[in-house]
Amino acid sequence: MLSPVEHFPLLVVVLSLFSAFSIFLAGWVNRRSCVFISIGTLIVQFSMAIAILHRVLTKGPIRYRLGGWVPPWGIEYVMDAFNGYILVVLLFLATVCAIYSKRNIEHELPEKRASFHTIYQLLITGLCGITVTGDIFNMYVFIEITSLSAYALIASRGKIALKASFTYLVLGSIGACFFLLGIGFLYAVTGSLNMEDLSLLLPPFYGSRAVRAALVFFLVGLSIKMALFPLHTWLPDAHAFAPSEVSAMLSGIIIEVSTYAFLRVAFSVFTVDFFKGLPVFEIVSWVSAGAILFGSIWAMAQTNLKRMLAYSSVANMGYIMLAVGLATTATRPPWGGLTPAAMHILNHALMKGCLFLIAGAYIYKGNLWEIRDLQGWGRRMPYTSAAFVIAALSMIGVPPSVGFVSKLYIILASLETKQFVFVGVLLLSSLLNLIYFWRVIELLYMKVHEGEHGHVVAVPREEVPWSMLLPILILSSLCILVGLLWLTKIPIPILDEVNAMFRLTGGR
Amino acid sequence: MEWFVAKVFAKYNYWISILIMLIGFYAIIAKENLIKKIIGLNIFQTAIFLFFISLGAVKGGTAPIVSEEMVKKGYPYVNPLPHVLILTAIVVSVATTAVALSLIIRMYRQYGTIEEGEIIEKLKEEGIEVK
Amino acid sequence: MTHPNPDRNIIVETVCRVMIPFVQLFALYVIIHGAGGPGGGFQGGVVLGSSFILYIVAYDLKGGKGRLPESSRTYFSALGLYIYAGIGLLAMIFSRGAAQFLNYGFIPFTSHFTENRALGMDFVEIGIGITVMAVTASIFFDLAEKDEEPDTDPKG
Amino acid sequence: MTRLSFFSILLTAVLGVLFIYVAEDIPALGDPDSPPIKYTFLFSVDADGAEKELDQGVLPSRVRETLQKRRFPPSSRIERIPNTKGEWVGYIEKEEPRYPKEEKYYHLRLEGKKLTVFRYAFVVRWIEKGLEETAVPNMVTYGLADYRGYDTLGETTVIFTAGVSVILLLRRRGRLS
Repeated sequence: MLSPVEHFPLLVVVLSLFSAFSIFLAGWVNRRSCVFISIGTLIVQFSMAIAILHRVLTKGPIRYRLGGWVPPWGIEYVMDAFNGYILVVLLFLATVCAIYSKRNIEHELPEKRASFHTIYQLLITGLCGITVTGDIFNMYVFIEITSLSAYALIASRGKIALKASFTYLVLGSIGACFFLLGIGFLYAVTGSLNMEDLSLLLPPFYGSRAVRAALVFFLVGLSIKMALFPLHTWLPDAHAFAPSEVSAMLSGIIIEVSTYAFLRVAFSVFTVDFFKGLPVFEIVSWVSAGAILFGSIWAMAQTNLKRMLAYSSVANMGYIMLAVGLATTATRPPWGGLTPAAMHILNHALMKGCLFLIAGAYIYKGNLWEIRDLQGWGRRMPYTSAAFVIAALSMIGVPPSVGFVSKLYIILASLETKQFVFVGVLLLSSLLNLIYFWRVIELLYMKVHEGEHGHVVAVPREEVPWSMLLPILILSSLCILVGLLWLTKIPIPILDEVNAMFRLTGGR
Repeated sequence: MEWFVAKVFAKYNYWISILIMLIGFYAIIAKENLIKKIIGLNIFQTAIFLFFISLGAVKGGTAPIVSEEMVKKGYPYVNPLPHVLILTAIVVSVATTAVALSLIIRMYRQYGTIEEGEIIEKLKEEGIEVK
Repeated sequence: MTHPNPDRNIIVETVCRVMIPFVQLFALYVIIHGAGGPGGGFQGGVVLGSSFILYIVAYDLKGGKGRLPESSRTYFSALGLYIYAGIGLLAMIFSRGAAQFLNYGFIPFTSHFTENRALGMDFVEIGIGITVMAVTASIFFDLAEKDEEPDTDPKG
Repeated sequence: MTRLSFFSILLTAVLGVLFIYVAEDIPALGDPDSPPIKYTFLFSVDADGAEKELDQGVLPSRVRETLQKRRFPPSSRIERIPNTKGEWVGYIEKEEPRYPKEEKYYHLRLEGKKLTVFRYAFVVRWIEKGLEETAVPNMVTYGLADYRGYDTLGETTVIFTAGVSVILLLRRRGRLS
């Protein structure tokens, strides 16, 4: 007999699937109901995710055998601390973006609400599926659901977004094909598809060329999906010209879930023992250091606010992957192992989600795409702009904020491994962050002068509707609160459990 | 010669599929025409499917449908798992192609061309820099 | 018989008129016989969808849309998935949470556990067939539609 | 244009070299004993006296310890395959309602002075027991809709996603656009 919580990992996925078809049909009858179904489902899913995380932390992992078949003969869902954590982050940001999308989509795509919300739910289905699954081919299928819905959502605004989405489609399909090839090589060598089973069967084949090539294909394929530096070319346009809640989801969750997929494959299938003597993680960390500098410098050169944020996402993927690259060598708690990487996944979701939603708010109110257009809007939209300041300071890394905590942990990890170059890179990137965010903040609060005599114009206050303001305020306040929470080290045990599971700290 | 038979000829399925794969991969990167890019993508995916399917082949194998007759004659079944996986992957590839084609149609309506370079030039005229 | 549209060809139309019912019959055969022989929901669904495409090729888009209007495409594409996921959930409901999703054996179609599995699979194949049919037809209809007016979306 | 073709030839060549590098480990076409269709190599140990123990249905302690160390499930029963020179099947216990509690899992084989342990590919069960477990004769169908039924749900979702995406991108008229 399974307890109800044990069904939750499945229900999280299937519920949003049902919700997707229901929205599709509801859109046929009444367009207005779509967004409410979507938000309702997401809230239920979010509470389920919290229940799952609680259960996983108290009683150990959940294994759910689909169709009743014991793995390796059937497909299995495995929920452990890492999954549970990612699932909570993902559903939280998805809920917030869904609330935001109510008014924004009415404004931007009034005709296409039903299909937009259907695909949004399908996107959530795919993301949850990637997160909970314990079978590598199942992961491929869900990666494809996620990517297809992301292509459509990016292109939904038309015009230049079409080109951006097409580039993403071509690169993303190559990435998915590489993933499939990796699965093919592993299957040719071991004859299995279940992740845990693969990790048991692989040790005799660690020296095998096919297995090493499979790792290369997984790494390259997922690097395209997560926009790691030399393969990031699809990202800036796609993030800049998508509807804002989709940009927030893309930047805050979709590329992070690809990172999760890579971590899952690397540590659950190949395991730490495989990487002994292979310079994979050194290469990853040096490439990521390049990504941080490249992303920060290009962000400075941008005139379009959302493009600037997009390049900043490239830099932030660099932070996450740098932390991943240090994960096998830095082993001392509390910063050892995957802790900084997992931490920055949440932190980046909060900060970048907030910033993209704010950029969307400016576009909603005044069609302001360029940074120079923002002059003086700080007084017109006081709450939104205050939230922007908080999130930007957090990106720069001002003490109690989330950005500070993750930078601190990554620096501590690189100090432990004696990689002082990375410390320099992180500090330099903070400086660059300061430059390009300060430019925007300065313009926002600059007084608007008009005419020859330079009269200061009194500006009327025009805020965005509350259903858009609320998500922005929630995210920006969480930027501080979660930072304080990290500093108290209360949530660190979750990540310690992740490290213990992957045998990254202690026990070695 | 024996080396050739054991290492190369015994795996001719693999060599053929990687040859097709490389043709597709080249087409995806080198072609300017968007439709040709998608055709290249399809060739690439199909080559991967071939690779998978040929993994499941068994010498003298018969179709994976249980039948007493074939078992009595001593024919083994071919591996049904690659078939299962590739049915899924084919559907994924069809879906990707459908979305890509609809994007191309929208772009054609917008810019009147499906050459990548011309689209980028038109965007530059509008003052938008695209990679 | 004269046609209002000079592009239409009487030979093609007549051949298709004869062929389409057989194509559809064959598609249904492929869906239903997925369990016993080569075939299944996808293959049958695609053949069924292609019969509508054949109709459009022979006649015109408008006529094809008359045969499979937007409303039925919408309902069918969601219906197939409802059947599939619903069968999966039924297994959980009938066993009061003891069985997992898609564990068809626990759905009491008959008293035999393995027979239930086979029947569950048949229903699932039918569900797949319906969705694939509706979606292939829908994709083709949308791609084939001619639209001359340029996009009028907002800046970006 | 020339720069682009040079770049693409370079990338294609890199990919090609990677494939040639891998070729050695790919099983030959139609090999009936290859890992995907038959079994995967796990490890091999010294065989002195193992044959007797195995014939009595007891797993030699060296094998048992190695299995435990590599976190494989313990074998519940050993059975000699008739008409062979020293090949055994190891069964493990599993929990599946209404199905036999035992399943074929390990293959042990005497090769000279070594005892080699293999793990059966999971397709073996699909091929041998699929008909009695699912009452459907087509292996691809029961693999697709039953053993890996969840992948197929995902696949149907993929095509549904494509349909809705095309509606979102192209449809101008009608109630959903």
